[in-house]
Parts: sequence; structure tokens; C-alpha cells
Amino acid sequence: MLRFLVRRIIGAVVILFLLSIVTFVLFFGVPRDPALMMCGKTCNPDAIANIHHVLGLDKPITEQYWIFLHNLVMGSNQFAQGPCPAPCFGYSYHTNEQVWATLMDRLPTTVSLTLGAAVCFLFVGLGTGLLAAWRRGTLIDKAATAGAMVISSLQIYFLGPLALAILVYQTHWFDKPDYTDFTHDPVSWFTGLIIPWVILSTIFAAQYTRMARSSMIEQLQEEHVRTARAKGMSRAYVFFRYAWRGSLIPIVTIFGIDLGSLFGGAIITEYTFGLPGLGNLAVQSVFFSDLPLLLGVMLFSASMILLFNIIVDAAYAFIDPRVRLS
Amino acid sequence: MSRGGRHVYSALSVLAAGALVLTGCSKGGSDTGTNDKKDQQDAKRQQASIKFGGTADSTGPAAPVPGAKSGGAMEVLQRDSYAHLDPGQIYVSDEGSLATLLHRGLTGYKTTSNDGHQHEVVGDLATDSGTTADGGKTWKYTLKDGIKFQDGTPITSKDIRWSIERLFAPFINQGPTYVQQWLADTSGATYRNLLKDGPYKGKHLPNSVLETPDDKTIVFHFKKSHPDLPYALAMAGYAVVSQKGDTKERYDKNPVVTGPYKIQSFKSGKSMVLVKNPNWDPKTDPIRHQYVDQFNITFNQQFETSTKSLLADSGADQAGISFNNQVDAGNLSQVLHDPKMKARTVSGYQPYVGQMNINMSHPAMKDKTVREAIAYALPITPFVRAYGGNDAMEVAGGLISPTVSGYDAAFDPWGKKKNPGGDPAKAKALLQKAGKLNMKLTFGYINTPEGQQYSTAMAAGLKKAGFDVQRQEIPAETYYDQVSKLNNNYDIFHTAWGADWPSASTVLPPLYDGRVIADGAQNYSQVNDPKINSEIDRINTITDPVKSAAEWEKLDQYIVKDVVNVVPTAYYKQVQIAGSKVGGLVYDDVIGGVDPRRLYIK
Amino acid sequence: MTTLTKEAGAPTPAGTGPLLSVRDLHVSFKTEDGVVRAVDGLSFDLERGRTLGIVGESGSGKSVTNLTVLGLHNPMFTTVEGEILLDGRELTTARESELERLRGNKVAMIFQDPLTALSPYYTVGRQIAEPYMKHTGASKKQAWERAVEMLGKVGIPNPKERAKDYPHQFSGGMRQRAMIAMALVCDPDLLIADEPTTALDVTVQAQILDLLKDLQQEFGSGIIFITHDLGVIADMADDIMVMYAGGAVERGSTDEVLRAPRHPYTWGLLNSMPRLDSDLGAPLSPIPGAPPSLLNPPSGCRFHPRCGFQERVEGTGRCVRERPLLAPDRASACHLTEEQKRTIFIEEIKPRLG
Amino acid sequence: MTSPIDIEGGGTSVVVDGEPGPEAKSEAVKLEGRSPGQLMWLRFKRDRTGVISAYVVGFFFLIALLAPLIAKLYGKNPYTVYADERPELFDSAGVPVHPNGGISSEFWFGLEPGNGYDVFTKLIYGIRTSLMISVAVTIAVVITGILLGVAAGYLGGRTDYFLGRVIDFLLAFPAQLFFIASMPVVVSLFVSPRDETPTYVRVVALIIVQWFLGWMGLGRILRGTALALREREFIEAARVSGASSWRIIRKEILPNVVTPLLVQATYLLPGFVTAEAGLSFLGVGIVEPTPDWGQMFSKASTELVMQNDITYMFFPGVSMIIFVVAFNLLGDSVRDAFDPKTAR
Repeated sequence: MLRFLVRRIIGAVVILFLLSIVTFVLFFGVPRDPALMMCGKTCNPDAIANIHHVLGLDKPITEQYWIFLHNLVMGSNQFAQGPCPAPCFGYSYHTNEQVWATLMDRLPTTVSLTLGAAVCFLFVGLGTGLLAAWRRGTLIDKAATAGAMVISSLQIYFLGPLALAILVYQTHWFDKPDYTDFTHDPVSWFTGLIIPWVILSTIFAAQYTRMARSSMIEQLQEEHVRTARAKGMSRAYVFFRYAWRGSLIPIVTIFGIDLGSLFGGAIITEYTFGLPGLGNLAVQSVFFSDLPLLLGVMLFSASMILLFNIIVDAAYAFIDPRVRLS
Repeated sequence: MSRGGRHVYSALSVLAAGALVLTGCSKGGSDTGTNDKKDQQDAKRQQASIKFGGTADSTGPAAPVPGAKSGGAMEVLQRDSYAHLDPGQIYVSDEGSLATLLHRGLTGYKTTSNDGHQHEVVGDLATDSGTTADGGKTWKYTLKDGIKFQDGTPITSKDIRWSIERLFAPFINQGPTYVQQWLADTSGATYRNLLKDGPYKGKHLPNSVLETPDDKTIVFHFKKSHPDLPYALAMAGYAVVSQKGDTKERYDKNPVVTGPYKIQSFKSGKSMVLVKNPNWDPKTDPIRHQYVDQFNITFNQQFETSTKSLLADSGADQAGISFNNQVDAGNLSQVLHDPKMKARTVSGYQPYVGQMNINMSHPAMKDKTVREAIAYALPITPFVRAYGGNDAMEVAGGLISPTVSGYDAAFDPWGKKKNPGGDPAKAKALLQKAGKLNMKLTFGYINTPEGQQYSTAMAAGLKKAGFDVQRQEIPAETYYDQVSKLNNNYDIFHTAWGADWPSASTVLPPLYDGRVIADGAQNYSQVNDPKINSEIDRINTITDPVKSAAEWEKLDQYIVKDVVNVVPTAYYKQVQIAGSKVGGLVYDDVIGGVDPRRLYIK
Repeated sequence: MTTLTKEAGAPTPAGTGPLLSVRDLHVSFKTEDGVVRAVDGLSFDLERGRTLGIVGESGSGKSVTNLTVLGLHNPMFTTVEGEILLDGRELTTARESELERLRGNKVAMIFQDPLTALSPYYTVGRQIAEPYMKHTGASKKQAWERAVEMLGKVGIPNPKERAKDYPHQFSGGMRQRAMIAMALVCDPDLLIADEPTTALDVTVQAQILDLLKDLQQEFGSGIIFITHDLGVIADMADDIMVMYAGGAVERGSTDEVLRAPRHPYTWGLLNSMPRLDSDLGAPLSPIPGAPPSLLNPPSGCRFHPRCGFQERVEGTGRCVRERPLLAPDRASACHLTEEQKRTIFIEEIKPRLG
Repeated sequence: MTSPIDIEGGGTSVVVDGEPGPEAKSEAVKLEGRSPGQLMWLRFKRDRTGVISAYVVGFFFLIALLAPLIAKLYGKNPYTVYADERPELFDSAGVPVHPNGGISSEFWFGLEPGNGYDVFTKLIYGIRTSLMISVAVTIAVVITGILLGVAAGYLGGRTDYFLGRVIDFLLAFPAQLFFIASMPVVVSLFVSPRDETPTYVRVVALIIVQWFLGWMGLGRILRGTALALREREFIEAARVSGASSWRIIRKEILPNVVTPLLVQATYLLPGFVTAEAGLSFLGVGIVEPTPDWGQMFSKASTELVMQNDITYMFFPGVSMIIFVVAFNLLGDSVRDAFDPKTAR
């Protein structure tokens, strides 16, 4: 187990390292200049050169990258804005905030959105999927299958604005979604996130319904499940003990991938509902050519994906005794 | 929020709004056609001419706001967190509004009416708005007695000197540069060479430039006449910084203030609490009040959110306001049509004027008939439409905004106020006369949703007049950089410009003086007209601000009507709302929003 | 819950009739391509303590028949007609709960591939203990002890420890032994072994077969042994039924069927078997053609498209027109006369078999 | 010693049929004499859902193909600014004054809030743009998937290891974030920021960006298939007989990966359509005035629409739902036709 973790974490770090290089290169490929945006009203070449110097953009790109890596691991006291403890991504060009602090500041929104939605879509999605598999071929199954098919084809950028238009703008039944810290006001936290939760989890639930159903049906055709039936075990027992156990592998895999990418910022969802999470931060960093922020979000999102990959692989060992972590 | 863009920075606000809140700046609102009355009312609103006050005008305390009471805490809902608190870095409107409570400079604007439309420039820290004996080359200021920083140390001329000198340091890169350039007698950023590292390495400006003969006196020496210095020094960017308390870059988060309020706490991106500054003496201040005990500012309040909270008018929000948030486009028509709600709103112009520049450096544009054809053909409706309709934009006649001294509401040379859709028939006739039918016209537009929308429709309108329009997109964040390049490809492109102080001297000279044409300068249309140039020089020496305002307006009409290097498009408007317990609610034309200094709780 | 005593499960004149009696069984599936008649009019009996071998190619309906006995077919897509009597009790119409009580208890099954037939997620011991708990009401501990005991009985060394292992930790032969232990844990009356040795290598095969024979001695169960391996069947079975395209074509004692087969298909089967003592150069002669589609089976005798003896049948085209019936007891479903069958086998087939 | 067969004595046991398998699942055998392609076609034709879906999908492609013709017959184009042409139909913010988004006998699907484009022509041209991009991405992904997947699977060894790591690396990318971050870069590779960005540049950029992070899934599947095929006897035989790797891949492997390829491609395409629309929705894809499905969603989510009249929303929304559902159903049918065993 330990060896597995160490090996996987080393692998993840290598990938993150490569990713940071790609992002760096990508950023310098953009023909935009952050200095132009910080330059103010009386912008001219001297002022731009000056900003370049202050930001360290006049150094060669390799040196800039090296400084970035060094700061990330060691922290830095070199920033004009103040000290920057490790993990130091530096200060945002645009807001002058510490990038790590900004990420941590936005994280609760994304975590609230993701966890709330995940709870909903797991229960609803898997529940419906299991029911459909259990009642395979009946009207319930057909309705659930058809419903899931249509709903999972919906897009958040259609369903989201539609819900906003109807529930917020036209009827005024709900407030526009917004994030309030849970510790600050749990009620506002809940009411502010309810629409994004419902919309996000509706689409995901439909996908999980389809997945749970087909995976259960596949498992129910496994020979060992037939053996269990031949032993005289009841249908429910076989369904929930034997088939379910086998279905867990694909479900956990997809769930891990989904959680990883959602934790890294549900870009379209947050953008649609104007939630101040990591996804919106990402969009913002791109539009402002805010390299420190962009690198921060990119690496954070990728870390989430990799983290959940590792968690999923570790989970396999608990689900399936055949899997040995090494 | 600033629509359009005063400069690069504001263009970004638009972009930020687009990125942060999907709908933040994307208009909406269905005016039902009954708003004409309101528009006429607005047309009457305009800045009366501003004069420079003497010692008597500059003596505190400020005349009390009628009905004002002391005490209470006011909730302030703001969208953007303050990025800069260091006066030297303050330029944009959000921080400018806040600065009226925190920072004091040598001069300031005193409102002489209770409606926010009449102002005069008076001495703030100084005893008067400045004295000059040589037509604006040498300006002398004397500090008042009893003025202190928040820590109790008295403000001396050394601090003023320090405040000016530090603006030459490299880390100060966001604020205004007028005074620095005047002192160095140069344009662009070369002024920094005068004092490369600011005062931080022990060097100072020579006495021939900035002189402090004693603790109370400051003398500015300019090579040329600059009668606008009292205006310039009233900008937050020239407010005083404590020499002792200067922490360079870190000052930006924690400044030593001089105004009636000081910062109790500031959690960037979350909240800020302002409390009374005991070391502020009302007797020294002719401008500000200190009615409210405490301002509780919360950030990340989008326009919809703040509007909704203030409309709901319950709990703490009854004493709630936003310094800078507008009523969001979605709620605008509802608010304006409900008299009860409308009573809690104030509305006014932002200082920006939108204008379509015609690139005079392109040979094809040198033909005045062609330019006239463009002026006739250009539809303004797409622009108004893209930014939210008549509630948010008003079709412009001239280049001087209603908030600026000297505005003439009757001026409308191309009939845009009557017929904002343009006059393609007339334009086509002109074009035919010039023999340029189907000439190519390259239209550079800002690549934002709004820019995409209005440029497409404007291009369609110009096509009807017989132009072969080629649209070229320009990335939003480098838009102003691109269009201010001398050899750009664009025949026409839209910019917006806001006055830095309510005089056309910050509008016409930077935009139309043919001698400042340079890469990155703001003479976007690259016009170099001898009459404009000589008029600028002439008016710049007029020391009476009222007289000069009238002359600027004449120059404005000459540019728009006779030179035709630019077509004015629209004045930017906004509506703000406050809770029912907020008193002293006034839209201040100079601040370009609610005046925070006059607020009290009923 | 019923007990496992044999008397209690036999309300009809107990012990007199056959243990299992299948009468005119028809099983068909609905598939996307049409209706597949997997079993088409099959009848046979199995006495207690005896072993019936069922031989046939893939698709001949052997496995389907036996899954149907246990009621393990998917009721949504399957139609079952005819009778299956276990100890006189009708199974085709039995309720699911009743079938559940029988499965693993009175009737147990051993599957072909023990790797896929055992759940990878649970220990071998648990999987053996589960049906015991269910059918006897034993406690978890008792059931576990029983599982260990059974593992010992089927020859797993150190059963106490190995019961805690997962199937993938067992070797192929051991897995099949565990499978057998699982099947026998409740002393079933009827054991259906569906190609239990096909997936094993030859040495292990023999061990498993020996084990099964020993256990049959001990438990006295009736066994249905499905295979397509004639060698195995010769070793195991008392009686043989040869199936082709969903029906039985020949039936008789092992000796009779293997020594004097009477159906052209059986001849073909024997013919296609390699022999150690035959000439190296002598070619094997597989049955020509491919097994028929059960979606659209051939008319008349199902075997006629592949049969080389049609023209010897009296009456032209009789094989095509008329389906030959299988008489009870020793019989074969072919239109050839008994005399023809005997002479053809002795004169034409046997010499080739060597 | 095993299975002493008493009749003949000493014969080894024999397996009658080569591949033992569950009998119930051998329908394929019964449709003898037909090629797998014909079988697939037969099965597909019998699947009514699949056939209807195929018609719907075909209908969309037909619309896309014939958009200019339809617009011509209808007499409008998606670029006319009706807000200025017919100002009486709009208020000053560009919202159609007539109810239901300005639907009338003249404007069948109403008018777009803002500049007032004709929604009907905008939608059909939008579908045209989106489908064109997605089809191109699919083709690019399929080709890459074949090249890299088959190469990794067939060549194995170092190539396989290297490509495997590349795939791992690319899969760790936050895809959406990468898309929005790289769109401006890719656009800038084609034009200098000073020049006009023609629509085709944005289209090409969208194709490249989506292709870059789109091929890994297919690549992995094809690698698996090729890996399995490599061990099969007929490949072994071809190799022993001295055929070159290229020849083996071309003649033996490629024909055998067509099945998974076709199934996967059917699933990929609607995914690319929705992803492309997502990018345009975020404002980094196709922009006004070029009609595009995603750009319509972006317009539909402005306050102008949400606050006033939501009719406009339904045209891109409903048409996309129909398209995606039909395509997914088609994908299921294609898969089932190839591989009837898979549970549904």
C-alpha cells in the first residue's frame, strides 16, 4: 500500500511538473501582455518595460520558470507584495492577491457545489439505476431508461440558464445563485446553491442511472452471479451482494473521474450561475492573462484529477480482492 | 461599473464582468417607450461651470447636509474588492469613491449645491485652491493648521513633497501622471528619469522643480503654464502619503489615512470596515462630513445581488447602499417604473463619452466628404442597444460630457439625437459625390460580447450607405494598445474617454492635440489640425476656469462639425439605489456616482 | 424453510418413480434475430444414484435443458413448455420461492469454468457456507465449519486456512473441488455437472472425475453429466443421451451407445475422435457441415443436411419431410430401420474406428 | 491414463466442437453465409429505434448541408440586423416587442434579442457550423486514434510504453480549462493579432484544440484491440510468412478494428458537438455574427433573454437535445448491431 502510494505520487508529481511546463509555454505563446492591462491610462512603452521589470517578465523564460519552481517548493520573500510561504504560486497580476490564498478562498465554493451535487446525483442516479435494473423490462425500467437518456443529453448551458430564467428572472421564486460561507449562514449557503445543485445533479444523475443500470445488468449475466442463484440465494441477495459488488468498479471509476474534474472547477456550471469558485477563477485567469493564477488553477485542477485517480485505484483494492496494490 | 472604457483598465472591467458574472454587464431591460420624459429630465442635468475657490471657500467645516444626523453603521455592498489603497495607485472609480472618505490632498471638490451638480475647487489640506502669479507656471500652496495623519502626526510640507516624489518610483504604475509630466516637462513615461527611484534612495527633486521653503509651504515650478493644477491635485492620485509610514508596495494594503474615516479591518475580496478617524478635524475640512459611525463594506456583491438586497429593504440593508454598484440591467425598468423605488434611486452620467474615431492617417480618410458620409451613416442604435438601451446610454451630440464644465445640450450636428439610426441615404449621396462608393472601410472592434454585437450592426448600417466594411476583431485586453498604435489597420474604431476632472482640458488636448501623436498616446484619430492645436494652446493659458470652459465647448463643436475626425456616440448613464434609511443620497457628477461623504442614517 | 431430508421433499409415492423426469420439454428464446428453439421436445428420466451423460455439440440444448431444470433461465425472454418433475413435483410451474428452496439444496449444479463461476469478491469458505446457512438455517459459525469440512472432503489440503482464501488464490483444480464442495454442501438429491472438467487440464480432470464418483457413492445423488467429451462420458455415465439441435437423437446405456451406436450423428461423433492406436496417416473424419440454426431449423430430421445416409431410407425425401421420433428406452431417432443401423455400423463405421 | 474409453480402448478424449460456449448466445452462427458487415446491417435494419434515430441524425446533416438553399427559399439570411432594418419590432435594448420572441409568419422562429437576427436561418446555419467542426474533429481523432493506438498495440514495447505515458499525461489535463486557455494561443498561431481573424481560423483552432485532448480514449481502445489481435493466429501466420508490419497492420489489423472504431466514432461525435458548443458558450469559440449552436446558447443565457422573453432559448436548446438523443440512440443501435451480446 505504501509503496503503491509513493509510486503513484511520484508519477503524479512528474505529470504536474510537465503540465506546469506546458502551461508556461502555452502562456508565452499567447500574444497578450499582462503589462498592458496593468499599465493604466497613460500607457506607453516605458511604462510597459517598467511593469515587465517589476513582474520579472524581462528575464528569460527558463529563468522565470526556475524561479516559479523554486518559489513553489521553498516559498519566497522576494515579492514586493509581501512574503509568500510555500506552496507559493506568487501573486496574481490582476488582483495582487497571493494565488494560493485566492485558490483556498475559492475552494469552499467549488467543494460545496461539488459535494452537494455529488450526494444528490449518487443517491438519485444509482437508486434509479438499481431500480431499473431490478425491474428490468417493466414500464418503470423503460421510463427510467428513456428519461435518463434524454436528461443525460441535456447540457448545463441550456438547463442552467433555463432554470435561472424561469425560477429567478421570471417567477422570482428563488434568488440568483450565490455562495455564502456555510459557517457564516447555513441557510443562505443552502438556498444560494440549491439551483446549481439540482441542475448539476440532474444531468449527472441521469448519467449514473444509465451507468448503474447497464453495469448491473451486465453483472447479473456473470457466471458467478448465476452460480449464486443456483445455490438458492434469493434474487435480492444476489442482486445486492453479488451483482452490486461487481458494478462498483465502473461506478467508482467514473465517480472518481467526475469528482476529480469537478473539484478542479466546474467551469461551465460556475460560469452559468456566476458562482465564485475555482472554475470561474480559471476563466478569469485566462481572460486576464494572469499567469500566476493560471498556473495555480491549472496545477490545482490537475492535482485534483490525479488525486482522485489514486483514490480510485486504491479503492479497487477494497472492492476487488484480486487487485493488489504494488 | 464602468461600461465601455475610459482607458485600458475600464475595458477590462467589462471583460471581467463578462467573465465573473455571466450576465453582469450584459444589458437587458425592456423600456416600454414611456421613458422619454425621464430622458428629457436627464438632459437638463448638467454640470454648471466650476470655479476655483479662495481662502474663505476653503475653510472648514463643511456646510451641514440638511436633516443629517450622526451615528449608526452603514452597510456598503460592493462588487469588486479594492485592489489599491495607496493614493499613488488610485485612478479608477471604485477606489476613487472610497478615497473621498480616506484620503485628502492639497485641493478637493466642494459641492456648493445639495444636488451634486455644482462644485468648486477649494483648498483641502491647503488654505486655498492655489495661487499663481505667472499664469499657471508657478503655483504656491500653504498648509492649514491642525491637519494630521490618522496616527496623530501632523502633516507637513515634507509629506507633501514625499507624496509627489514617490510617484516617480517604479512601483507606482497605476495612478495619474499629469503632475509628474508637468514637473518634468515631458510627455510619456520619461518623467521617471527626473527621479528614477523616487525619494527612497535619498535623492530629491531640485528646488527649481518642487520647493518646500518651510514646513507649511509647497511651491510647484512648471516650465509651461498649467492653469489646471488645482483640478489635478484634487485627484485621489495626488493625495498625501505619510513619509514616516510609507511602506512602499505594502502601503497599498494598509495606508496611513487623513480623511474622516480610517480602515479598521480589510479582508481583501471579502470585507472592509471603516470607522471614524479621531485625528480628522472637521474644522480643517470644507468638503467632508463624518455622520456615520461605521461603514461595513462587503465585496463580491454582484449588481443583481446588491440591487435585490437594497430593493428588499429589510434588516441591516435598510441602512444599505453601494458606492459604485448600479441597479442591474434586469431590474432597471422595474425600479424606474415604481415611484416608491425610484425615490430611493439616484441617477446620473458616468464621465465617459463614446466616440467613433476616424483614422486620419489613412489616405482614404483624408477626404472630408467621406468622413461626413461616415458621420451621417453611422447608426448609434446598435451601441445603445448593446449596452442596455436608453436607460444605460444616451445618444451624444458632442465630445464633452454633461458632467463636464461647458456642456452644450443643443449641439447635434449630425442629427443623431433625432435619428440615432443614421441617415444612409444622405451618406450615400455624399459618397457618390466623392466618387468613393463601395470604398473599403476597415472597422476594428473590441472582442467582447457587446463589441461583437454593436460592431456587426454598425457595419450593416455603414454597408447600406455604400461602404465596403471589413470588421477586424481586437482582443479586449489589448484593445486600447492596438488602436493607439500609429500604424494600425483600422479606418474606424470606437473608444470611450472620461474626463479626469470636470474640465474639457482633460478631454480635448489629450485626444486631439496633433503634437502628441505617438505610439500609445490617446490621439486615436491621429488628427493634426493647426486650428485645434493653436486653440488648445490658447485656452490652456486661460486661468479663469469658467471662461476656459466656454472656449473648450467652442473647440468641441469645431472638431465634431468641421474637422470630423470623430463621431460622438453616447454618454454613459447609471442608476444607483439605497435603502430607505439612507439619508444624504446624492449623485455627484464629479465622483461619477453616489457621494459617500454626505451620507447619514435617517 | 424445508429440511434437507429426502423424505420431506417427496410427497408423491416416494422413491418409486424416477428422481427427475422430463417430458416433452420445449424451451425457446426470443432474440433480436427471432425465436430460437433451443430445446424442442425432449424427454428423459434419471433414477436415484445413477449418472446420465448428455453429449452433443454446442448449441444442441444440453446446458439450456439443465438451466431450465433449475429455473435459471431468464423468464422475460424464455418460453418453457412441457413437464419437469423432480421427485414427482412439477418445476416448470413452481413459484420462484419454491425453486429457491430447491436450488443448492435438492438440486445442485457444477459449472464448467470454476474461475468465472465463483465470485471473485468473497472467500471460498463464505461462498460454500452461504447456501448451507440459507437452506438449513445454520448459524454463521456452523456454516463455516461445514464449509471447512466440505473443503476437506473434496481433498483441499489445510481446509481451515484455505477457506479464508479467495477463488483467485486457488489453482484451477482446487477451484473446481471448491465448486463441488459448494454443490454438495446440502447433500443434494440431484447434481447437474455442466462440463465440469472441460476447463481443466487432463491430469486434474481425472482427479475431479474420481472425486465425483466417490462422492456419488457417499451421498447417493443422481448426476446429470453434460459434456461433449466422449472419453469422459464413457468413464462417468451409466446412461447416455445424445442431443442434436435441441432434441435427443439417441439414448441407451453407456455400453450400448458407445459400442453399438444407432444414429448417424453418433457415428459421426465417434468418427471424429482421434485414437492413440490408429495409424498415424489415417485421417479423422469430422461431420461435414455446420450445426443448424435453431432460429430456422431444418425440416424433418434436423440432422438431414449433414447426414450421408438419407438415400438409404425408404421413401424418397422422408428425412426432409418427417421428423423421426425417439422411442422410449434404448432408441435412436432415425428413419433407418434397426437392421440398417446395425449393418451400417458394423460394416461401414466400425472398421473406420479401428 | 485419462478417460480410458472402454469401447475402443486407449483413445484420448476429444472435444467435439472447437470452442465451447454458452449455447444460448450463438445466433451469429445461425445466420451463416453472410459477412459480418451484412449481418450488422441486417440487425441494424431490424432495430426500429436505431433506424428512426438514423433518420433524425440524417435530417440534421441534411439541414446543415442545405442551409444556404433553405435560407434562400425562406428569403432571409442570418446576418441581417433586423433591429436596425425593422426598428419598430424592437425596443431600445434590442428585445423584440412582440410576444414569444417575435415569432410571426414572417419570422418563423422569431428574432434574436440584441441585433435581431432571424432565428430560423441562424439556427440552421448554426447547426451547419457546429456539425462541420465536430465532424472534422471526429475524423482527426479517428485518424490519430488509429495511427497511435494501433501502433502502440501492434508494435508494443517501447512505443507502447511511451504512448501509454503520453496518454496518461494528457488525461491528467483539466480539459475544459486547457481548451479556454489554449484557444487564443492557437488562434494566434494562424494570424497576427493585428489582422482580422477569419472565421475559418477560429474553426481550425476549435478543431485542433479538441483534437489534441480528444483522441486518447479511442487510442486506448484501439490499442487494446490491436494488442489482442497481435496474439491471434492469423497475424502470427502473416508475420511468419514474412509480411511487413505495415502490411500486417493494413491488411490484417485495420479491417478488424473497424467495428470498435465505428461504434466509438458514433459516440464521440455528439460529445464533440456539445463540447464545441460549450466553448462558444464560454466565449472562446465561434463569436457573433457567425451563426453557431454554442454561440446561440451564449446569447440565450444573457439577461436580455432570461429577463424578458425566454422563447429564444428553446430553439438551440430543443434542437440540440433532439440531436444528441438521436445520436446516442444511434450509437447504441450501432453497437448492438455489431455486438448483440452487450446488455442494454
